[in-house]
Amino acid sequence: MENSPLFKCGHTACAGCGQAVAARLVIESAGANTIIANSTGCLEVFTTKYPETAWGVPWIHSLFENSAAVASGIEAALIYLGKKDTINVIAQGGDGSTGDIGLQAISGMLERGHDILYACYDNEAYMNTGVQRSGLTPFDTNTTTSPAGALSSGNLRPKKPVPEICAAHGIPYVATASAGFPQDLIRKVKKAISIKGPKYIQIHVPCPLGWRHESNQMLPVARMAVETGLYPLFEYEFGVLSGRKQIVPKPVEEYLKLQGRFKHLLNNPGEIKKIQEIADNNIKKYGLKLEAQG
Amino acid sequence: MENSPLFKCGHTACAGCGQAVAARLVIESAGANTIIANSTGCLEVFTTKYPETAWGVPWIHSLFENSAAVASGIEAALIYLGKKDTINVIAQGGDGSTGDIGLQAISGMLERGHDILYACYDNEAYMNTGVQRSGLTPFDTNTTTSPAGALSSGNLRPKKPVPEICAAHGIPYVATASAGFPQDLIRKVKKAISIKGPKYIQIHVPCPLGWRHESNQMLPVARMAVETGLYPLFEYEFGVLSGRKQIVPKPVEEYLKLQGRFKHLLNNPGEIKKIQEIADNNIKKYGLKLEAQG
Amino acid sequence: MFGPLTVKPKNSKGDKTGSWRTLLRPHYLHKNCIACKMCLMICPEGCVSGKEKNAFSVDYTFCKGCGLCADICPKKDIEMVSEEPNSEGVS
Amino acid sequence: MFGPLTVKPKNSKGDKTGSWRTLLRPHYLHKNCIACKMCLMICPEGCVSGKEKNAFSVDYTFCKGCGLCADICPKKDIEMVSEEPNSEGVS
Amino acid sequence: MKEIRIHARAGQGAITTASLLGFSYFNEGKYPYAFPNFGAARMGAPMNAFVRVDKDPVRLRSQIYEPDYVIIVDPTLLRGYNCFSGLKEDGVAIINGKEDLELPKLKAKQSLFVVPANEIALRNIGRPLGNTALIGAFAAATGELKLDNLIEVIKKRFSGKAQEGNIKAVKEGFEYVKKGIK
Amino acid sequence: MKEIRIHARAGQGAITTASLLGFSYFNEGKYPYAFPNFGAARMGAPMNAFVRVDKDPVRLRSQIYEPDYVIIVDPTLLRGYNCFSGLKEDGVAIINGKEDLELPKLKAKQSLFVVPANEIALRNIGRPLGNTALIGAFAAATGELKLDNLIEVIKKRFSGKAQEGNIKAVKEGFEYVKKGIK
Amino acid sequence: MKEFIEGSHAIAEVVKSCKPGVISAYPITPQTHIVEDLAQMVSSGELKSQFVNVESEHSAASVVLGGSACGVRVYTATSSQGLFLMQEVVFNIAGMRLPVVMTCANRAISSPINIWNDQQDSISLRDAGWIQIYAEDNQEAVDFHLIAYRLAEDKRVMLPVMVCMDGFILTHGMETVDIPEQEKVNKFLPAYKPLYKLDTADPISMGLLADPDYYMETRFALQETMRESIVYLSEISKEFNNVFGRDYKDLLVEEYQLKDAEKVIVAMGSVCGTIKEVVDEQRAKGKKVGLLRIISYRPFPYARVYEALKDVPKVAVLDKSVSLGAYAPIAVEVKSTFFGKKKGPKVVSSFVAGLGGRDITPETIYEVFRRLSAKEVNFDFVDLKPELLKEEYGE
Amino acid sequence: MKEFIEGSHAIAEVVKSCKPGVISAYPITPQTHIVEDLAQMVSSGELKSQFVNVESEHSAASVVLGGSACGVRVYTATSSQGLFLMQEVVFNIAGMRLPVVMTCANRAISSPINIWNDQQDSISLRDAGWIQIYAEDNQEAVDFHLIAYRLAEDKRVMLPVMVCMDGFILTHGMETVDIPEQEKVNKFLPAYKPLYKLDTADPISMGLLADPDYYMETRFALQETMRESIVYLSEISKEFNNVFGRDYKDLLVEEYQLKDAEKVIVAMGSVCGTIKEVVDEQRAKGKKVGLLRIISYRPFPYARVYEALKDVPKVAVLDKSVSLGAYAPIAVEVKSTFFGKKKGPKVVSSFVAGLGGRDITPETIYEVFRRLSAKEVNFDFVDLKPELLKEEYGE
Ligand SMILES: Cc1ncc(C[n+]2csc(CCOP(=O)(O)OP(=O)(O)O)c2C)c(N)n1
Ligand SMILES: Cc1ncc(C[n+]2csc(CCOP(=O)(O)OP(=O)(O)O)c2C)c(N)n1
Ligand code: SF4
Ligand code: SF4
Ligand code: SF4
Ligand code: SF4
Ligand code: SF4
Ligand code: SF4
Ligand SMILES: [Mg+2]
Ligand SMILES: [Mg+2]
Repeated sequence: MENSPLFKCGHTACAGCGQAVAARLVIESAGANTIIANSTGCLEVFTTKYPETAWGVPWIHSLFENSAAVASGIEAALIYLGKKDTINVIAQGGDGSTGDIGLQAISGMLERGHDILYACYDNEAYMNTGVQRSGLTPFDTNTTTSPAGALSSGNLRPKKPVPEICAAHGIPYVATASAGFPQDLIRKVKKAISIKGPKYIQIHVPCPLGWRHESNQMLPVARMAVETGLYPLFEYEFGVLSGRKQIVPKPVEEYLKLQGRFKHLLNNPGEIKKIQEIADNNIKKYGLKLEAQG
Repeated sequence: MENSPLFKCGHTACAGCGQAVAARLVIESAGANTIIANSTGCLEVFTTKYPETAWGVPWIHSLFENSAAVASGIEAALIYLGKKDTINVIAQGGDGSTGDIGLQAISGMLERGHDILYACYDNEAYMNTGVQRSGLTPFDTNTTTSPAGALSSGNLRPKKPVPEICAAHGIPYVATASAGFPQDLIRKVKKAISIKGPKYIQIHVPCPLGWRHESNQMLPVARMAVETGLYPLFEYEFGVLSGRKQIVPKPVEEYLKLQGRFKHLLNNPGEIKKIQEIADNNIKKYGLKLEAQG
Repeated sequence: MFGPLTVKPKNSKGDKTGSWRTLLRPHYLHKNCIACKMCLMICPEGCVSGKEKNAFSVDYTFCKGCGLCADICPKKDIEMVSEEPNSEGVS
Repeated sequence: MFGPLTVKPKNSKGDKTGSWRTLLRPHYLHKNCIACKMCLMICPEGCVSGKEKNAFSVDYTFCKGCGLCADICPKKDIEMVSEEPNSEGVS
Repeated sequence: MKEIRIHARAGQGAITTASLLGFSYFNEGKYPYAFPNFGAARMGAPMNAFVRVDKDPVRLRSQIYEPDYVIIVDPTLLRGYNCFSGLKEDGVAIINGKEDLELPKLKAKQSLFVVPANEIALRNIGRPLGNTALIGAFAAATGELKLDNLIEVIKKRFSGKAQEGNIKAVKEGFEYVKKGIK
Repeated sequence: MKEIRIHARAGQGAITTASLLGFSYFNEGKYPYAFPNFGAARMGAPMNAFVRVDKDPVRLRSQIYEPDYVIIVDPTLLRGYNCFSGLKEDGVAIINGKEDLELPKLKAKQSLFVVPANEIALRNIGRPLGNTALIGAFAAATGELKLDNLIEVIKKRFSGKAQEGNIKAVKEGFEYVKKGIK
Repeated sequence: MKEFIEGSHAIAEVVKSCKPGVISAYPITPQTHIVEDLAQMVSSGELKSQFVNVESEHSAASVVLGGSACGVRVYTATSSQGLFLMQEVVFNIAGMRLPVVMTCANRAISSPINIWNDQQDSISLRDAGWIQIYAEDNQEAVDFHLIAYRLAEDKRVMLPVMVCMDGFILTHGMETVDIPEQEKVNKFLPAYKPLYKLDTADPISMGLLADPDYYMETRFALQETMRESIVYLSEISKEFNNVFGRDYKDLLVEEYQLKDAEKVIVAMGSVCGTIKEVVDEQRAKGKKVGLLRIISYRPFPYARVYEALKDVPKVAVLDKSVSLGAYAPIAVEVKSTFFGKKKGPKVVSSFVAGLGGRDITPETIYEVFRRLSAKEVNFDFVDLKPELLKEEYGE
Repeated sequence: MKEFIEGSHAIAEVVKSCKPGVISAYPITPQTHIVEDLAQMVSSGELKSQFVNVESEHSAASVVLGGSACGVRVYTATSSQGLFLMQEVVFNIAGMRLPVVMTCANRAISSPINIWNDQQDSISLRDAGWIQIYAEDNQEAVDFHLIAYRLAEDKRVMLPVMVCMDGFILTHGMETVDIPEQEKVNKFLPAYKPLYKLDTADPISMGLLADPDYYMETRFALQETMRESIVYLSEISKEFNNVFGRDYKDLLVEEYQLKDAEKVIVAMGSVCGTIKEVVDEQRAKGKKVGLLRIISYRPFPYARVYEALKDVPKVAVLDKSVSLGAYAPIAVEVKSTFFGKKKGPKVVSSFVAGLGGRDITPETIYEVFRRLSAKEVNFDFVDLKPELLKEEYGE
C-alpha cells in the first residue's frame, strides 16, 4: 500500500483517530475503481469540509441514515450503465448511522441483494455530536446520554449485535475487524470486495476523544478489546460462522482501565464482573480461546 | 375463549381473512389488560374506520412505520405511572410495517429491552395498498410490483428472515405461528406475554385477496405452508432455537397450486425446484422432519 | 369543537357485515358437536358464541359466510348452506 | 451561478494539519527499518511515504504527531521527539 | 352529458364495468371520464364507480349524485341502502338479478331492467361475473352504445376463451333487454 | 461594553475559560454573554470563544470582530493566523507562552502579556491546562475582575485537589502579570 | 396516440418513453398504479430500467438520489405520508442540484389517516427547492412529465421537479389522453448529459459540509435559479408546443374567462375543471366570473398573477390545503402578490375545500362565488358538516 | 434564581421543573446539550422520568407520542435534519391533539450539510398544526417552555407547542437567566389532566381512519383552535406575569421603538437583540427606526401585526429562512397582512440573512436599513460573498 491519493492528507480528524486509520485502509484495499456513499458522522465531517476533500475516489454524502440506500441507487445506476462489473460500491458510516438510524436502509440493501460492501466504523457512540450513546455503545459505558450517576453505572444496555443481525439476513459475507489489526482488516476488505452481493464489515475504531485515552494509545486500546474477548473478530459466510481470531483471553479490566469512559467502573467489581461475563460469553459463542499449544 | 368484547364483530376485513383470525386470537390470549399500538395496514383499516372500532382494549394507531416506537413510549409511560406490571403492551402490524418500513423502530425497541410483544401478521405483501411485494414476500411470488413477466418469474428475492433477525438481537423470545394452527398460536402468545422483555411473534396469515384463493381456503392454505416446510413454526429463546413444529414434509407444489399468486409457476419445474430447495433448507435448518415413528 | 377522532368501544356498534354474505351461510347442525370451540376460535369475525355442546350459534348480523367454522369443525357439525335471497342478514 | 458544492480531489490541497502538532513529532531513525510498511499503513493521516528500508519519511505539513507510527514500528525505528517551538510544521 | 353510477361490492368488477363502458364511448367518439369512488373497501364491501360522458372532454370532477343511469351489479345491495338515490326523473336502472327480485317503487318515467346477468355469465364464462352481460343490457336499455362496438371492446380487453364467453354474455344481456322491451 | 476573544484549539478549554470569565463578571453584577464559535472542530483544530459583557443585559448576538481583549490559549496558533485581528487600539492581549516567545508587532497603545500559564498549571494542577492561570493574568492585566472573585468562581467550579491547584494557578497568573506591570 | 386510459397508466407510459435508468418507489395509495405499471413494463422487458423495490420512501428517494448522482435519469413517485417520510431526502436532492423527477399523487395527510385527495402533501414541501407543477387533467399530467425532465436537466436549472396530480380523481380516473409518441419524445427530450456525476474516470466529492463561509450562497443560488425558471418554463412550453402541438402558454398560470371578470376563483389542479364548468354556466347567464389556474406553484409566478388579477375586483382563492394557524398556502401568495401594488382586487377571500376527499361539486363552487362578497373572508371552509363540529371531550 | 448559565442547561433545568414523565430525543447538534443535561439529571436521580434513548428522531417523536397518548406529560427536542426526519410524526401529533412540547434548536438544513443557525427547520414545519413561539434570549426560552406546557395542555387547546431558539447563539450561549423556582412552577403549571388517554380502565381507540365524511372537520377544528390560541396566549402570558413577574404582553409580538417609526424591521428570534442595539444607536442619532418582533409565528398574529405596522411607512422583513421559489416565510405573512387594508406601509421589502450561521452583525442590520428605500425589494440576500457566486459547472 502506497501513500496513495485515495485518502489524502489534510483531513481534520483528531490526532490518532482510529476511524481515520480504518477508513484509509478500507479505500486503499478496495482501490481506485470504487464509489463511496458516506453517512453523516465524524468521517464525513473530517474528510469533506468544503472546499476540501480527502477522497480520491468518487464520493457522496447525502444524509445520516441513508448511505446504504444511496449506494443501492449507485449500484443500480452502474448496472444500468453496464459498469457494475468493474466498479466497487462501498457504503460506510459510523456505528450510529449503521446500527441505529441507518439500520433499516442497510437491511433493505442486504435484502435486495445489492453488490455493495457496507463498512461500519464502530467507535461505539455518536462521536460527531459529542459522545452520546448509540445502540453499539458497550454496557456500562459512560457517555453524555448514558452518564454514570447515582442511579446508573453508565449505558444500561448491552452492545447491539449488528454483525449477527446482518448475518441473520443470510448474506454472503459478514466480518468484524479492528483498527488495531490492520493486516487482518485489509484481508477482510479484499475478500469482501471479491465476493458478489451484499457484504458487511464492522471495524472497531478507537476514538481518543470519546473513549478518553491519549492519541498514541489507539493501538493498545484496539488490541486489548480483541484480546479480552470484548470485541471478537470473526467472519460469517451465508449466515454461518466461518472464521475467528483466537486469543489468550486477558481480563476485561485490562481493557477498561485504558479508557476514561470506563473510569467509573474501576472500583466497582460487581459491574466489572458483568462485563467479564460478556467477554466470557463471546469467547464461548465464537470459540475464541486459543487452545494451549503442545 | 369466549365471544369476548376485545375484538368485536362488525369490522370490515375480507371474508376469511387470516389476519382477522390471528389478530383476534392474539388479543383474546393477551387479555383485557393490554394496550395495543397498531401500524397502518389492513388490520388498522378494517378495524377502526371512524366512527367504528373493533377494539375492546385501549388501542392506538399513529403511522405505518412507528408502532414499535409508539409502544415504547406507552411502556415508558406505564413504568412512569407505576402500572407496567399489570398491563401488557403489544405493538403490531403487517409484514410490510414490520420487516420493511418499521424494522428500524422494532430493532430499536428490541435493543432497548422494552417489555413489549411485537406481533407481525405476515400475509407476505402490502395488502392494504393492493398486493405489492414486501421484503417478506416469498421467492417467485406474483405481486403487482414483482409481476411475473417475460424477464421475471415473480419476486426476485427470497423471503426476508425477520424472525432470525429479531433472534439475532438476543431477545428472550421469538416465535413463528400460523392462523392455521390456532391453538399453537394461543400458546405462543400466552407464553410471550408471560416473559418480561421484548418478544417477537410472526404469524402466517393467508389473505384470500392477495394470495388469490377462496375465502374458505384459509385453513388448508395456512396449514400447507407449514406442512411443506415453507413456513416453519419455531421458537427462539435468547437467540437459541428452542422449539419447532415437526412435519412430514409435503412437496411445495401442494402449497403453490392452492393460490393464484403462484399460478404462473405451475408449468415451470425449474422454478418449483428452487422453491423446493427453500423448503428443504428450512427443514434442515430447523430440524422440521418428523422421524418415522416406530 | 371537533377534537381528535377517538372512539369508545362501547359506542361502536360495528358495520352490519352480515349483508356481505351473498352465497353461503353457516348452518349449525347441533348433532355431533363436542364443544371443542374450534369454530369460535377460528371465526375471523368473532361472531360465533356458545359454551355447551350443540349450543353454538352465529350472529348473522355480522357473519360474512367465509366458511372457516365449517371447515375447522372436527365433527362436521357445521354446514355451509345457500343464502336465501332476501333473507335476513341485516337483521 | 454557485451550484452544488462538488470538489475534485485534485483541486483540494487539504488543511495544513501539521500545525496541530503541539508537543511531539515522529523522528525516523533510519537504522533498523525493515520496510514492513506498518508505519505507512497505520498513519491516520496517510502522510508517511517510502518503499525501501530506512527510507521512510513523514510529511510534516500534515503529520499531527499522534505517535501511532512510532507505536507500531516493530523495529522501534521511529521515535517521538519534542516539537521545537516555532519550528516548521506549517512548512 | 350523461352520467352513470355503478353499484357493486369491492371485488365484483365495478371498475371493469366502468372502464368497458368508457372504452365503448371512446370508440364512438365520445369523451368519457370513468372513475371509482374508492372507499377503504375490502372485498365484499359496497362501493361505486362512475362514468360521465360527453361529446367534449369532461371537465367536471365531482362524483355523480344525479345519474342518468344506474347499474346495480349485486342485488343484495338493494337491502342495504338506496341505490337509486338521485336517479334522474327519466333515469334508467339496470339490475343484475333473478326475475323474481323484489323491487322498490320507482318514479313514473324511470325505467328498470332486471337482467339475470350472473346466470348468463355462469352459462357463458363459467363464473358468475355479470359485468359484460350488464353492459349489453345497458346498451339495449339506453340506446347509448352499439352492440358491435361493445363486442369490439370486449375483443380488445379479453382473449381466448374469456373473449368468446364474454362476447356471448354481452350479446345475451343485450338480447334479454331487447326482448323485454319488445 | 467589553468584548473578549479567546483563541485556542478544540479541546484546550476555551469554552471553560469563557465561562469562568463569564461567571466572574456575573458575580460582580455584570451581564456577560459567553459563547463559542463552534466550527465542526475536532480536537486540535483552532477555534474561538467569546465573552461580551456589559452592565445591562447584552443583546448583541454577533461574533466579536473588534475585541477589547484577546486571550491566546495556545501560542502555536500564532503561526497560523492573525489572532490580533481587530484588536482595539488600546486593546490588551494575554498569551499563554514561554518568555522567549516570538511576538508580532502590536500597535502603540495595545499591550501584550505573555504568561507561562501551562508551566504554572503543570506545577499546580499537574496538567498543562493554562486556562485558570490565564484568567488570573487577565484580571491583573485588565483590572476587569477582582482576584477574590475569581477564586470564588474557581471554588464553585472545581472541588478537591483540582480546586486547590486551580486557585494557586489563578493566583500565580495574577501575580505574574502584576509583577511584570510593576 | 389518443387512448382511453387510466391516469396512472398514462403516467407510466410517458415515464417509460423518458427511459429512466433507475426507478425506485414505495407503494402508497393513490400512487400505486403508476409504479405497478412500471414494474410490469420492466418485468415484461418493455422498459429497460433498474426497478428498485425499496423498504421505505426514505430509501426510494435516496435510491434515486444515488442514481441521479451517477448521471442517470431517474424516476420516483409517492403521496402523502410517503412524501413526508422522505422529506429530508427531498430537501437534500434539491440542495445537491439533482434533476430528479417525481410524481406526487396528491393525498391528505395524517392524523387522522385518510387516503383521499387534497394537496396538503406537496404543499407542505413547498420550501424544498423543487419546482412544483400541478396538472388539471391527465393529458397535462402526462405532458408535464416530459416538461419536467426537460426543465430539470436543463443546465441552467439543475433542479428537481415534482409533477403533482390529484389522487384518485386523476390517478384513478380514466379519460382520453394523447400518449406522446416515442419519436417525438426523443426529439423533445434529449438524453441527460450531467454536469457533474460520480465517475471513477473523473472523481468528485459531492455533498460536502458547508460552514457559514459557504452555505448561504448555495441557498441564494437555489432561489435565483427558481426565479429564472419562470422564464425557462415558458421557453420549454413553447418547444413542447412545437413538437407536440399542445400549447400550455407560459406554464405558469391559465387564464380562463378573465376578460372583464368581476369575480374570479384562483385554484390549482383538477378542481379547475369543475370550476370551468361552473364559470361557463355562469357566463351563459351573463355573470362575469372567471378562473385563474395556478400551474406552477413553485416558482410562484407573482408577476403573472398580478397581471391576470390586477383588474379583477373580487378574488376567491380556493385552497385544498391549509397552513394551520395562518392563511392558506395559495391565498397567502395571492394576497402578498398585491402588496404595494397600485392595481389589484378589492377583495381576496380565502376558502378551503375538498380536504381529505370531501367532494367538490359544482355546488361547492357556486357557494364560493356566493360567499365572495365585498367583505373579505379568510379561513373559510366550504362544505363543512355542522353536526360534526359539536363533539366535546372530557364529559 | 438568577444564574449565569448556558442556554441548553437552563432549558434542561426548566424542563426538569415541569416534571415530564417521558423524555425521548435523539442527539443532533445544537440540541445535544439540552438532552445530555436531562440524561444527567435522570441518572443522578434529580429528575424522576423515563429517559428513552432512541435510534432515530422518527422514533423519538413516536415515543413521546405514545407517552402523551397515555396521559403523561412528555418532552422532546431536536434540530434541522432531526425535525425533518420526524416530520410525519410531527404532523401526526398535532392531528391527534396531543400536548407534546418540543424544543427546536434552530439550525440550517441540508444539502449542503451545515450545523449552524438559521430557522429553516421549524419554519418548514409551519403547516403542521404546532404552535410555534420563538425566543429572543435564554430567559424567554426558559419561560416559554412553561408557557408551552400550560398552553398545550389547556383543555381548550390540546395542541403541541414548539419552542424555537436559535442554535448555538442561544443554546450554547451563557447568560444570566432567572431559573423559575419549583414552587412557582407548581403554581403556574398544574399536573396534566388529559381529556382522553389510553387506559385499560376505560378503553378508547385513537388514530382512526377518517374517510371523506369525517376528515375535513378535524382540520377545521385544528385551524379554529389555532386562531383561538391567539387569545389564550395572551391570557396565559398574564398569568405567567402574575406568578413570575415577567411580562411578555400578548406573547404574539414585541413592539420596540415603534412609536413614530418610519423604518421598521420585522424579525424573529435572537437576531432581534442585535436589531435592538442598532435601533437604539439609530434612535440616539434621531433616526426613527424600530423593530417588530414576531414571537408567535403559528398562530400568526395578523391583527397584531396590522396594528403595529399600519402607520409605518417602510417595513423590512428579515427572514432567516426561505421558501425557495417564493417570498420568504415571514415576509409573505406580513405582506398578506395588509392586503385589502386601508392603512399600511408603503413598502414591505424582504431580506434574507444569517443562513447557515452567516453571522448577522450590526452592520448587517445597518445594511438592511440602507436597502430599505422607497423601492420595494424582494428575494434580497444580505451579506452574500460575491466571489462565491461565480462558480461554474461543466467546464
Ligand atoms: C437525522 C439526523 N439526526 C441526527 C443527526 C446528527 N448527527 C450527525 S452525525 C451523528 C452521530 C454520528 O455517529 P456515528 O454514526 O456513530 O459516527 P461517528 O461520528 O461516531 O463516527 C449525529 C447524531 C443528523 N445529522 N441527522
Ligand atoms: C410512510 C408510508 N408509506 C406508505 C404507506 C401506505 N401503506 C399503508 S398500509 C401499506 C401496506 C401495509 O402492508 P403490511 O404492513 O404488510 O400490512 P397488510 O396491509 O398487508 O396487512 C402501505 C404501503 C403509508 N401509510 N405510510
Ligand atoms: S471524535 Fe473520535 S472518531 Fe471523531 S475524529 Fe476525533 S477521534 Fe476520530
Ligand atoms: S386484503 Fe387480505 S389481509 Fe387485507 S383484509 Fe382482505 S384478506 Fe385480510
Ligand atoms: S362463516 Fe365465517 S364469519 Fe360466519 S360464523 Fe363461520 S367463520 Fe364466522
Ligand atoms: S367446531 Fe364443531 S364441534 Fe367444535 S364447538 Fe364448533 S360446532 Fe361444536
Ligand atoms: S514500521 Fe518501522 S520498520 Fe516498518 S517500515 Fe516503518 S519505520 Fe520501517
Ligand atoms: S505521528 Fe501520527 S500523523 Fe505523524 S506520521 Fe506518525 S502516524 Fe502519521
Ligand atoms: Mg460512532
Ligand atoms: Mg402484509
